[in-house]
Amino acid sequence: MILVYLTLLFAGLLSTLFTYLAVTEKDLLKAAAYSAGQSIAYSILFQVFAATDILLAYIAISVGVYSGLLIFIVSKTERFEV
Amino acid sequence: MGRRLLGLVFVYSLALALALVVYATGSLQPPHEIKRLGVFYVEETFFGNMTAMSPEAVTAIVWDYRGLDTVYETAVFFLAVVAGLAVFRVSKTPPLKRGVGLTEISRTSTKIVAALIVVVSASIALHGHLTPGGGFQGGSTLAIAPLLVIPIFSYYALLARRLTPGLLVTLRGLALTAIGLVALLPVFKGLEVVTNIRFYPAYILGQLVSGSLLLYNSSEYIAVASGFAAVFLYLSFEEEFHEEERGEDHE
Amino acid sequence: MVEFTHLLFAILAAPYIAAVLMYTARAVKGPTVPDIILAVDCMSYDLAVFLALLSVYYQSPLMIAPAILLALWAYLLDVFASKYLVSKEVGA
Amino acid sequence: MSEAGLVWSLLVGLLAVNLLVSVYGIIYGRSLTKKLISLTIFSDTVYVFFIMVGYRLVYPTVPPVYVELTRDQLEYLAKHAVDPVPQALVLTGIVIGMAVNALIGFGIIQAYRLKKTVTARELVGFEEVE
Amino acid sequence: MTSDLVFWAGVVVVFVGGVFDFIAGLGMLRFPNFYVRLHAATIGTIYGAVLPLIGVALMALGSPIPNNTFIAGGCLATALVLFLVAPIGSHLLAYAAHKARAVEWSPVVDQLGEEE
Amino acid sequence: MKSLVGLVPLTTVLGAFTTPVVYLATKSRRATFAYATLFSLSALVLSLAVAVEVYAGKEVVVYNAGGWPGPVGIVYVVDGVNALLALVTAFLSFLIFVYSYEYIRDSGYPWYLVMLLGAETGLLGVIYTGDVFNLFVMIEVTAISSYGLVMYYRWRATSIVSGLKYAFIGALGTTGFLLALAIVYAVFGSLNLVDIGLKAMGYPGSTVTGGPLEDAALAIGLVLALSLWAFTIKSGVFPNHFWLPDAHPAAPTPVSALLSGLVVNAGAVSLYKVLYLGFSASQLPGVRVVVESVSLIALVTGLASSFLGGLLMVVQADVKRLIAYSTVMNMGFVFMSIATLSPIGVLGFVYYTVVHSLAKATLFLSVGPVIRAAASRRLDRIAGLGRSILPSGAALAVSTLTLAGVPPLPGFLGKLLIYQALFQYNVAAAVLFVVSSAVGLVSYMRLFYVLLVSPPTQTPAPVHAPLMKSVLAVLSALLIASGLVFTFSRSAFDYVFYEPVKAVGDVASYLKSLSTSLYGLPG
Amino acid sequence: MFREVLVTLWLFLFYIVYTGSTTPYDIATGLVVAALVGVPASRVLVSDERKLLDVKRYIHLFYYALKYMTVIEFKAHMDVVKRVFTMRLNPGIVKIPVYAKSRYGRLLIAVSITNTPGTVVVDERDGWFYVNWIDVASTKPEEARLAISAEFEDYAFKIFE
Repeated sequence: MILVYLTLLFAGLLSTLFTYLAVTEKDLLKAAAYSAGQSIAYSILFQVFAATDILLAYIAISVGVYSGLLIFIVSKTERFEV
Repeated sequence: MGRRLLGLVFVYSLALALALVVYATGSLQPPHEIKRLGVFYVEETFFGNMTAMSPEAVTAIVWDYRGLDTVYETAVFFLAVVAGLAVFRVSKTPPLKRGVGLTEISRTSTKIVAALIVVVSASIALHGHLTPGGGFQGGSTLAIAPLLVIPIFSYYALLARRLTPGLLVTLRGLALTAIGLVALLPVFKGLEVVTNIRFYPAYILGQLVSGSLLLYNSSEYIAVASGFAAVFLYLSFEEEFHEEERGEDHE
Repeated sequence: MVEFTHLLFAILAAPYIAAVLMYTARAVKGPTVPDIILAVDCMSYDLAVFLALLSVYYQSPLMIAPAILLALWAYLLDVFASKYLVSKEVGA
Repeated sequence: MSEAGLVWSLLVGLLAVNLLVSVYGIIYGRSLTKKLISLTIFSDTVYVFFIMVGYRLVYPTVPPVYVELTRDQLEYLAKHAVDPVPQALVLTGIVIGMAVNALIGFGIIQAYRLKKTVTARELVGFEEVE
Repeated sequence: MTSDLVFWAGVVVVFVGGVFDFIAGLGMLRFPNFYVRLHAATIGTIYGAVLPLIGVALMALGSPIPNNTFIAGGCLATALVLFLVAPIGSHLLAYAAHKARAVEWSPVVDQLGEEE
Repeated sequence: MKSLVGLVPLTTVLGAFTTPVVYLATKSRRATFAYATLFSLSALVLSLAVAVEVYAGKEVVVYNAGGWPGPVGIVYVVDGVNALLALVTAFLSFLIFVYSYEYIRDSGYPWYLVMLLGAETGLLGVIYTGDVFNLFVMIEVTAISSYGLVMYYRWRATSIVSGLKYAFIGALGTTGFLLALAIVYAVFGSLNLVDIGLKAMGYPGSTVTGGPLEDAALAIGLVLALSLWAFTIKSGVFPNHFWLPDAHPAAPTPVSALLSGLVVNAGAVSLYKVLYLGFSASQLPGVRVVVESVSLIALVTGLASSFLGGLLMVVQADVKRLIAYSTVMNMGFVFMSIATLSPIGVLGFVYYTVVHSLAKATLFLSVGPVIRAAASRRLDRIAGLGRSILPSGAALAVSTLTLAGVPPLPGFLGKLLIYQALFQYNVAAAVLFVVSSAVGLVSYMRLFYVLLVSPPTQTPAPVHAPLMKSVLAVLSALLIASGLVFTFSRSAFDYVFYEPVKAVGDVASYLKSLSTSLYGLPG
Repeated sequence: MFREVLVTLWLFLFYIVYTGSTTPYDIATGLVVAALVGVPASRVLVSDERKLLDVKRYIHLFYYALKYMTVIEFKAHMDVVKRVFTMRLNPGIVKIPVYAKSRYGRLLIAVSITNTPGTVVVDERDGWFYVNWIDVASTKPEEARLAISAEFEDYAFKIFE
């Protein structure tokens, strides 16, 4: 089970790192990229939890649609958080 | 940078502290068994007495055992698109012109990739009752194709191919109506709404289609894809165009 | 035998995890947006491999389907970010 | 007390911290876009918690889907499959969350059109009606 | 016997891919600017992702998993799509970075910048 | 023939799906409105049929959606309380549809109609459902339509910004509720409300969801705390009331009526289902304490919000904002009533919710023509205008007096019931309740005086709106009639309110009587 | 007519590979989906259908893919891997002429260049590729072309022109 433990811990650490970065970053475009990174970390967790159905939807929504939406928002509003 | 690093250290130490507290209470262990209800679904979904005739327990729950949830969940997505359109509504579509787009290489590549995406997404949606996947997953995969076209060719390419927001919303409405009708039809035979196997055939020509699951999945596939396409199409109208539409709201 | 399988897969996965860690370090350091997007990209392509590896490890042929999506959506992220950097209007 | 318990506790701790950090972002984020990013992270973390409920620690863990339609598979799945219920519920939850977030995104852009800012504090002090 | 051979061939390929990926990660860390890091990223994509995917396909074909063609087919399709998509992604990022002048660097020669 | 319950929300959602198609096909305002209103009308007819079935049969109707019983599938559990609330919801929604035909005149009407149908769907689902996850989904259906409706005036910064505020806080709350559901599933292994209630009482419940429960007080406390948090947000109760006075006035007036009259009920009904039906009969040792402390918190929040709403009502200059604060106050009353966890508290909750919905919707709808005539929402500008617009003025008078609790009108009885419930619970709470409603009375009287008694500052333009006027006439007639009937005829009150609540009042026996509907009972 | 059928067949093949099974259900849905996509897409994707039928081109493509994945890539990888450790960098953007005229030929060249570590196509403009090169050996377009893309272009001509 060593791979499972390793992966869980790794993904957990990665997700916290990216969450922190996304929340504290002032450049919103970078924050959107970080939140994509956080979604990728969660994707590993979902795969380890054998939730393939979720993963198929989650990757589409979280890595793709949210990033696209956020980039659209940033492009139409402000890029930097005051 | 120094402050952020400090914050990061704080966050990780907080996580460690929480983890130690949780570990010390000893109440949290990864379960070796799943809930009785989960086992019930796994056992019944194909072989049991209360079968949905689908080897895919998740899709069986999503569209059959708890089908009502999903019908209303699609309604939530539909309402979100409609609310977005109500906020962004424009009285006319923008005039066609040549968009900015990206490089020639990416255009050529995108054409091939788009065709492959449609095939992959159809496979995901049409095998929803057999393997992981389903209408929503397939539809959101299909939506990559127009989403790629929008930045690479500019959205005028979609408008020129008659993929206007109006058409997409109509398509979405029709697909959702199909979902609603599939849920409604058993009522006319005196059964409950979203009934599956007692009304719809499980096999067609010897091939397993799991009753209404295939119908739901294929309708949802179109609905989700057109919904995403409509959302992003509305988002990509230029700001000047919205400024022209600007007006006052009267009570 | 089962123990051996665990070990084998852990060894196979280790370099990928290490690589992802290094990509993460790059994503944290930045300094520019393309750097971060590139790092996130590389991570997701690696994770596509990782997902495939996990599906062999779990001996379940059904868990392979998301890998292709990871690749495709990461590409979409690229496209959107580049379009934003090139011109202010993403859609035009 | 096992290493599995330790890993599990660490994971729960990390995810709980994610939850706290994202709530912090929602409340104290200056820009609405930042709040939206935090909101997506918050809901994603909740989904991970939900999926964790359905996990089981056996080798190999498999999704609750029949690969072959045989009775052997039934026994195999009953011993190895994860819980399908949280997956079905989270699938619903993901779609709903995405819908809400997309609507919020539309709202943010419209607010910028009207007030030329997305900073929450500047937006809130708006004028009285007529 | 053949299946074992296929499996171990897959393991070797995946392992080699892992080593290349590791080096690519190292390159991502060490290289000084974005334009150079692009090349490290290419290592990470081609020998760090496409090749291992083929290796995983071999591993799947060589192990006694039911319906292992699912995995093999999925891996090959992913490899194909990755092969088409990854270079275009790098190209677009480089194009955008150059166009937006987002990256500071001191090239030996920049014939694109000269023409603009 | 199975019961019609499952069809009620499905009808409206089908209407929502097809309305854009009808609009794009016909491009006709009249046809689109008629089409959507038709669906609302059929929901009204169906919910009336359900109510008749439940009241005549004197038993709880359990509808297994998809034919799956108990914890396997989703069930609708319709007792008298649910049937009554759903009927009121469908009735008011239908009237709001009729009213909107003359009120909504800009180009966004098809989307407006779709969202209105969506909100109605969600409310009906929230009221009927007997499954906690379905409750979450239906709350979201309501919520997302409300966000869209609040943002309907898209070129007004107020409506967009307050809609965003509402959406952020609402999304936070419902996601918290999802976390609560994760804990519910982890602890109970079930999502069926009856099953959860039985398990919390210490019974085994359905065998499909595993055996009885051991120690779970901490988890249940967490569940209840998160749910209460979410429901206070949905109902606009202190400390999460702050979005409501911004969001409700920002919407078009019929929508304000819908939001203030009906949508806020979603939180109260959910609290009633989860706290009262789910856990109040619990006999497990730790859980008892947890439930009592959570209900105390709910009582305190309700009290705080009633005071806050009452006090802030006094100082408002914007008439719609004033009415929105009165919603905060009244939802505080409703929460207090539920929090007593006694049968009479539930009676007060049901009766007061019905009366408040009718009266609040009437108040908002009657203010609509006044605002349109004066083209302003400021109290000093619209002073005295109530007199000159006749049905509007009458409806204004009736609804204000109802909410203020003036005796022959139905509001008085509601306050009396809540007072009794609180008196049994704690004397201090009852006294504070009286004080806060006295504070509210001042504001209502001010509204009454300003709109109806004080001399008009301007002569309004005549408003030609026969449908709006007839809706107002129907509503005020209904309010007066119901006040007279329920105050003076004990048997009518008993038939409509007391009997259904009596069936629910004893939660333990109610849940046990429903346990036969579950799949896989032990033994 | 041929091009519709052939594009459909290629897409069908991809469908079957991705799905990984060949039950009658897969074949039926695959054919339907591939036809639904392939028929409208073929006009966009293929301009000269005779090239699609030429077996020699497929053989070249296959041979090239094999050679590219093993020999060319390996050389390029080892080169950049060395640079990771030695940090001997000499980066720059050079312009190289491209003689291939067909869209797919240019795509193949661009993808091949970019997929080789050490070179990335940054932009393309009327017949010229601007290539980011990790080790600028020459700034003269023709010499740079010999070092970077000459081999790819040979095959591009054989396959697509």
